Amino acid sequence: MQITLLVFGVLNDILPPQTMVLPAGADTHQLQQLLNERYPDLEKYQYVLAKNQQLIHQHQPINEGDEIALLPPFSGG
Amino acid sequence: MQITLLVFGVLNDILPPQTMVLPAGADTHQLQQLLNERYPDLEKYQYVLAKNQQLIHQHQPINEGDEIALLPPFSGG
Amino acid sequence: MESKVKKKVFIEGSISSSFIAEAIAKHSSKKDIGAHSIFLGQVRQDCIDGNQVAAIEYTAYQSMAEEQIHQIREAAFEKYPLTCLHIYHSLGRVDTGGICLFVFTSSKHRQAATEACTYLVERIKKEVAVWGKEIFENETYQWKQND
Amino acid sequence: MESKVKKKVFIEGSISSSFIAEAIAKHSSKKDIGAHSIFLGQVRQDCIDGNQVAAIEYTAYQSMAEEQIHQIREAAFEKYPLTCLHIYHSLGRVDTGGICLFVFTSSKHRQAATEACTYLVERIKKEVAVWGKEIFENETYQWKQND
Repeated sequence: MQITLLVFGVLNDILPPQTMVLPAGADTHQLQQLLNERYPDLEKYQYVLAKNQQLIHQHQPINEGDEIALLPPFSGG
Repeated sequence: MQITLLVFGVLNDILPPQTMVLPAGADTHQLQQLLNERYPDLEKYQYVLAKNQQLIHQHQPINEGDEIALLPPFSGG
Repeated sequence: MESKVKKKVFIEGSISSSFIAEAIAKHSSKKDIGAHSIFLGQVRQDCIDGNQVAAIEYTAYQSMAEEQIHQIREAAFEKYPLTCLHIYHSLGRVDTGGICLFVFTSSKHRQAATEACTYLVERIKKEVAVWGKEIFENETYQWKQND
Repeated sequence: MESKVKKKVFIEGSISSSFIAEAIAKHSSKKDIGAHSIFLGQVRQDCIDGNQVAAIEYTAYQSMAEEQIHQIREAAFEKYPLTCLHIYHSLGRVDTGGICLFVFTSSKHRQAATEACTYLVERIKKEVAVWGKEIFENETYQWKQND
């Protein structure tokens, strides 16, 4: 299945936003493992995930077409 | 001796600002008594006195040329 | 620090939004400021016993009030790490909807500006020799009382 | 109450003092307002390891941030008796001295406007999907961190 990965703030220095193909049935935990393998520096950063513009508080299944965003601590204002 | 009496806020409805002649040696307590005699409605109102632009916290002697002001509760802003 | 100069406080009539905008714009050259806090008092169309307020007419014991505000400014600069601080109050008639009080504080970090602004507004309303007279639509009036 | 409409929040570049003045002026027709509280965030020329900040470049996860601000607005209207409430945040580059955040609350009595304004600023800085990148004079950068 295909998803959209968005990347914000300092994480732009580590990986680009991208369209990704994940194995069917993958969840956000598997996505993070995959990203850590491809971008080992990612493990050094604190960030939370949003699925379809909603912060997620525990790992969740991912569906075809989902928009997953990696959000480092906010620094607006 | 001659003093200037200033009047503010609601007290303008009771008495006008004026130049007053007081007996030598008069203090603010005597001034208030005199004003209460001339303007009996004044006793109905809460106010404090300022002598030469300074709030006074207890009665004080008055000197020639002093500016005494009657200040009802402030209501700026 | 501009706390030592006694500044102009009173403005005849309402305080215009362009005056406020200019005050804000002047601070863009102060590069150590990170936060501004502004309080604006606006004259409300209160309805008292069926009479609508049309305006408030402000009078001050001006020489005393200016000295009081000067002292309050000094106290605020001692209490909070402010970059600057401005206070303007109307004199004379301000119609409903008009701005009658403008308090403007600036600091490096937001807490000082925000807290100082509230501190100033409270002290100004309680302690400064200014009086408001509420003028009703029918030309009667009553003297304003602060809470 | 205008809390039900999702409002424009993001502004490209710095927020001008004339924009702020217009926002203030629009409220002169709201005759039940007695107090406005305004917070302005201004970009500071911080010096970090000898490098001076020249600008902050803001990015947002815009669809998410707009929804977050909408929720924060709703919460403020529930918590405080406000007449109205406006929030604007910059996107893109804001040079030092420029205004990047404008929070504007209005109420009948001053306490609601003042407290709501502080409440909103704190929540916006902590909870909304916006990031600042501090661009130094020498073209290097670092990602801003809020306290």
